[in-house]
Amino acid sequence: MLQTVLDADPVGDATSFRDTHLTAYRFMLLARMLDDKCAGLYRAGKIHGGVFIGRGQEALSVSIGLSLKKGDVFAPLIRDTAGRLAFGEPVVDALRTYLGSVLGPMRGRDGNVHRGRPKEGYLPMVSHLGAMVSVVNGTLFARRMKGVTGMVGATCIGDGATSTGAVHEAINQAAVEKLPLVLIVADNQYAYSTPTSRQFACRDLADRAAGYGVESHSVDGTDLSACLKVVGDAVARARAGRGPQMVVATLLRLCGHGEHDDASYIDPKLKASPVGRDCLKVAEEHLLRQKWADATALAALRGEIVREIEEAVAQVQREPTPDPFTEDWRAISTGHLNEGQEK
Amino acid sequence: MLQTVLDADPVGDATSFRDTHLTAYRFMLLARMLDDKCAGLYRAGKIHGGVFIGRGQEALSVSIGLSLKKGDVFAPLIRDTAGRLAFGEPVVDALRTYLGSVLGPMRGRDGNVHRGRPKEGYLPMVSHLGAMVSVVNGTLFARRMKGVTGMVGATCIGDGATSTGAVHEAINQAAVEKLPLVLIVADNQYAYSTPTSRQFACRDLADRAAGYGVESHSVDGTDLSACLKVVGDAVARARAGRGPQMVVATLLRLCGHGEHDDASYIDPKLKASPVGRDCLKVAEEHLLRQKWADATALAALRGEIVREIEEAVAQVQREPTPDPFTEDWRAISTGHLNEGQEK
Amino acid sequence: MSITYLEAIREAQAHALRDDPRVFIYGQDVGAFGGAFKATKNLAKEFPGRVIDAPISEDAMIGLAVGAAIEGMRPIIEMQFADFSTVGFNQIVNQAATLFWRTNVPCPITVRLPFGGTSGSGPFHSQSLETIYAHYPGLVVMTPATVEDAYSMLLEAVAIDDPVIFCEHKFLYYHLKAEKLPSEALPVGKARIAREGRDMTIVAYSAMVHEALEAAAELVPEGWEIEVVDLRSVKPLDTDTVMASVARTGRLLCVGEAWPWGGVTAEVIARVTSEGFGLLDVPPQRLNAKDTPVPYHPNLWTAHRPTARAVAAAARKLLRL
Amino acid sequence: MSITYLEAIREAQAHALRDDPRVFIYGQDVGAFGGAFKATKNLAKEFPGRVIDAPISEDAMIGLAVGAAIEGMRPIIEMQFADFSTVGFNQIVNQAATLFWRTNVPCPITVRLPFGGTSGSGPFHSQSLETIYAHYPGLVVMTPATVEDAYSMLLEAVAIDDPVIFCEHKFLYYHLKAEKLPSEALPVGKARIAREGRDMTIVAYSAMVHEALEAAAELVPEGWEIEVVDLRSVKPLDTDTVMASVARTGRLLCVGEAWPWGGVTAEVIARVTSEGFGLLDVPPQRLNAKDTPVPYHPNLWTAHRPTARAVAAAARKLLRL
Ligand SMILES: Cc1ncc(C[n+]2csc(CCOP(=O)(O)OP(=O)(O)O)c2C)c(N)n1
Ligand SMILES: Cc1ncc(C[n+]2csc(CCOP(=O)(O)OP(=O)(O)O)c2C)c(N)n1
Ligand SMILES: [Mg+2]
Ligand SMILES: [Mg+2]
Repeated sequence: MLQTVLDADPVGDATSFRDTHLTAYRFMLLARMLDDKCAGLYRAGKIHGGVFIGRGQEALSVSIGLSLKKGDVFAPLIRDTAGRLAFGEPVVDALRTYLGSVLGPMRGRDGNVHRGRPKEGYLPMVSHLGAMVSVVNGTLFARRMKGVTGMVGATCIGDGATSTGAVHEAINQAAVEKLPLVLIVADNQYAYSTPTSRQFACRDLADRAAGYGVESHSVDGTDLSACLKVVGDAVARARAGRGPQMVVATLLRLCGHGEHDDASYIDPKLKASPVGRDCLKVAEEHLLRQKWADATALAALRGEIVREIEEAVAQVQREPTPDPFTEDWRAISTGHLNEGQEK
Repeated sequence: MLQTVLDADPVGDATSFRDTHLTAYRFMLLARMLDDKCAGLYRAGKIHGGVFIGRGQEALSVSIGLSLKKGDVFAPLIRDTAGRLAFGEPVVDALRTYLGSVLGPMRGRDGNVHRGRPKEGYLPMVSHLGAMVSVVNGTLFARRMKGVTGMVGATCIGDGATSTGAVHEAINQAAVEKLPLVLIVADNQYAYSTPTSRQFACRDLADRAAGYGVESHSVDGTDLSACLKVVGDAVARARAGRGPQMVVATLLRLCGHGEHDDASYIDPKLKASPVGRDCLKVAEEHLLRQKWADATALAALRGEIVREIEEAVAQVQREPTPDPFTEDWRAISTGHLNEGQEK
Repeated sequence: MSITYLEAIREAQAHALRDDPRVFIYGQDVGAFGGAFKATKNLAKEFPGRVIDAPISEDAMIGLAVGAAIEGMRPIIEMQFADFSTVGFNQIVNQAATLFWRTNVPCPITVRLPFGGTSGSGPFHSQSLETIYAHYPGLVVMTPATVEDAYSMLLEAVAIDDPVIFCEHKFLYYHLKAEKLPSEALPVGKARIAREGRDMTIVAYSAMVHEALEAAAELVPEGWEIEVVDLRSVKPLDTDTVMASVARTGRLLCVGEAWPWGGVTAEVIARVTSEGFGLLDVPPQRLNAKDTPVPYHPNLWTAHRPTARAVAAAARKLLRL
Repeated sequence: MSITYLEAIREAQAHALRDDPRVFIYGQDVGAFGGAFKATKNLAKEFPGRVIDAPISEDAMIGLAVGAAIEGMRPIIEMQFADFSTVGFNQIVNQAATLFWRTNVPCPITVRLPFGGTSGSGPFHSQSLETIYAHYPGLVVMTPATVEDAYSMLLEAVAIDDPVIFCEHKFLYYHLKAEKLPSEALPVGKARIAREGRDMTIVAYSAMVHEALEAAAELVPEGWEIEVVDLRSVKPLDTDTVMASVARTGRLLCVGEAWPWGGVTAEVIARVTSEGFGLLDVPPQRLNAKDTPVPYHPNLWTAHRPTARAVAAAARKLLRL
């Protein structure tokens, strides 16, 4: 069963510390297994288009989801299954979007990672990299105008997306407006096949922050404890009114760009280095070492998650897919302003 | 008479140091007076559209023009009359473009500051701020491919243009490709009416450089000696293969955004502060103090420039303006691929 | 009292700001300065905190508007010139235009585009971009030709739940005057008969309506009565009104200031001929700008765009068919 | 040997790189990886230093190409998907497209846009953007429908001195095969009669040519001979060939995969009706995608775009008029 969004305080007392880790681990595992399930469905030809998973990025991603509260804004990117779940997205929403169920938030109109529920502060990404950051700014800007305080907006980009003009304009905009934006940069060493050496020439993407006058935080993206702390702190700072926060996490994409990609171009040295650690394994070892869980408990958890996912898949596969004849083919919300070739 | 582009070595021996200053001052004065002439023609209704002048920016701008050699690339912006002249643009080219002479480089098709001669490494700006930087990159990229070495490409942007995505993408691109780009940022405190406080939130625009991994240099844009040295150094470094160089100059726009704008919004405190000094006056005082020139020589120079400009205006005003009936209305260079409503 | 097209735009914004706390304006120099064309003059003072200067970041400006719209606000974005909207293009066509269709959450933003040619403005301050926006699903594209429409359509643009590209013609800003602002208006989506006639229909929009009207007046002494249809919005495009007019006149000339390939004039002719072929007595014709960038020099500019003289010449040719 | 549309594009690039030292390729993942669709597979190895990975900076990618073109190079820019060209839009339409007209210096760049719908690709990986580019002066817009044209037109795109938007249809990448690459080709600007017929003309381009051909085949048993014109390039658009065909058939149906408002189909109809009104026996018709973003789910996608069935249905209706 999914837990609702936590009021996470990763630097609180010991019990809450343990609980946060356990919750985080559960979401990470759920995300990993849900991603794997989608990959399997894709290979079985059940999913059209592509499947994009977050293998290796779960620790970072879950930390965002857990640091946010109801009322915050979250605009995840492609590798944020864990963060989405932790923010409160039900497992079925992912499957419904991948499988095109009309009961899903995108109703078969948009697919895979392009899902969200804007009215719940959960923004569905467009594909154009970098384009979501200023949209998050807009939600924060609007809330401030409406007198809402204490909220934050978080969004994620990859090392590759840092090269887009859109990201630059948006960080600068957030800085000028001193918006409570938390921008998570997942430097996972590659943008599709392109290594960071062909993407930027600065020492570290964190060096960008000073140029905007925003605070920046670096973190080992393979280490759940570190991610919970650093992301949690960044969110807390934004919430406290210290303006935009940038978090740069270092990790390695442990999968292809999408499930069509065998990622054979990834440098084996990186895989063997600390950056190539699997954050899920690291988190698991941490749990075991801290004796917060034992092998039996983890096996039980795994079993529980398998069932949860299988049930969700079975349910969604029975759900209706869109019907072009009953579909409302209108892109404009004001009925009479629609037009088209067919009336 | 205009001098050709100098092989400027501002840190050379004393004579060349003095000569460089004298040459620079002459171009600055010429630019100031040419700008003023255009402003006058505009007010007299002889120039259509707008007039955009570089008052207050001559020291910085001339330093670029003088630091470049034949074979370099220069993409000036709106306030670069001095740099254009120093790079070798004849006075008539400015007037021909403003007055729409068909003998000018833009043949009446484009106007005012949108002029250049691409084949001579002198790129005509489009209006879209930031868009020229990557074009300069492209010229440098191409030359490197062709085996040309030792050249640089310089371009200018304002404080406002630093907020464009285009500039971000282009600096990063230059850094990744390690191109000999010199990007001059003229922080003249305003973008049209918008003060820098609404444009960026970093301490100093020079703080952007580290985020791209490029070298950066700050300079007092009101001080010709400093500009010659700092810009000259930056150009030399780029030429020597140290990759892109950023120069951030601090100054104040001593005019309206265009000649239609009375600039009443400019903070009087800024005008009274050192940043508000007129670089031309500062340079003049320097010449006199150094005894490189005396009042008589300067008056003679002024007279000479008046004559030069008046002659050029008289000449250009007699030149033909475009004739729509003989005009070649084709946007495509391959004749038969043009089409249109009228054949 | 007499009020210009530009003042009407300012008044509409003042009205919207006054009536609806969800409205705000965001754009370069729109605050204390009042905008490059003074379309927001004094509004920042009158509505503190709601008329806000933006950095030179068109992409982020539109993105911010979309985010604010999601939160229920009704932002008005001023582009300094329509030409610069190409830098915010992606956010307009892929973010704003798709939001409702994808999520069922409407996107009530208004993007004001000061557009169209004026003498001496050149290739980058003169463009007519209604076509590239109208081509995309999910956008409403308004092109008011009168002071009254500038006012009432801008109010409606802000009021409706969809993203509106509001094309306000810079040539009309100061030239066009009305006695007073309207209290009633045709709804958006309805074209207007700007002048009645029986011999030919000229379909136009924005500044070209006035060239068409002038051409129609020029043809009166020659015995011709020209009907002029002002489209008002190019998307939706009121085919019915156009066809009803063509049914009366049997002749159709479409005039647009945009480039010739695939614009409003092509769309109008395609609709009329596919849906009302039999109404036409002679081939439909169109008149657009030339297929080059908009030239700087006035000599070239007046030859590049359709003028009343060119419209009258095209009309005469068509009347003789 | 059999060669796909995609391989033809790869071969054309290899050919251009081999023959002309001024050619280089720049785009995301085009280097060692060989591109998202493998259109540049092995080229980086074969042509060291000339097939270069770009950062995710579409604006700067085009800007760089323009600068290189000024210096006499002939860059090919690969957009990963046509949809992402909206982020480089400004540099294409305002920098590349205006250069020659403004300065008399040509701008020989080729921008490859993998475009058009495929099943499951959704609103941001399926767009057909030929219209927004064709609308601007200064660009050539090619839309090859066959393996042979993909090859020869890409060679010509690189060879000509003007900026070319090369729309290569992703749906055709693997589906379409030919026996061998052509050594001769129609010049760009000439349309092709893809199938001869006497009863009706269907004008189409890119993937829609194949839907039209399939529809034509479907109508043979019903006794109809449909002529299919493949436009090949939509700008310039070969009105003469279209009109000659309509002169033979008297009936015109235009089919495009792009959105309905103001695209290729409108332009074709506007031209034929204004220049060849008398050739038409019945009203011209057109068939486009629906006026919404391109849907993700295959059920919706196949209803959104014109298919052979839809084309045949529209044709039947027109034949009955
Ligand atoms: C503007 C734009 N250009 C190109 C693409 C195609 N694209 C999709 S994901 C991707 C790589 C992204 O890399 P990165 O930002 O590092 O994120 P990661 O996949 O590594 O998580 C590219 C090039 C896109 N979506 N948007
Ligand atoms: C993309 C874009 N947006 C808006 C404009 C309109 N515009 C022209 S100049 C200018 C201000 C530029 O300020 P800055 O970059 O500081 O240069 P300065 O005028 O101070 O020299 C603006 C907003 C433009 N030319 N391009
Ligand atoms: Mg990455
Ligand atoms: Mg400035």
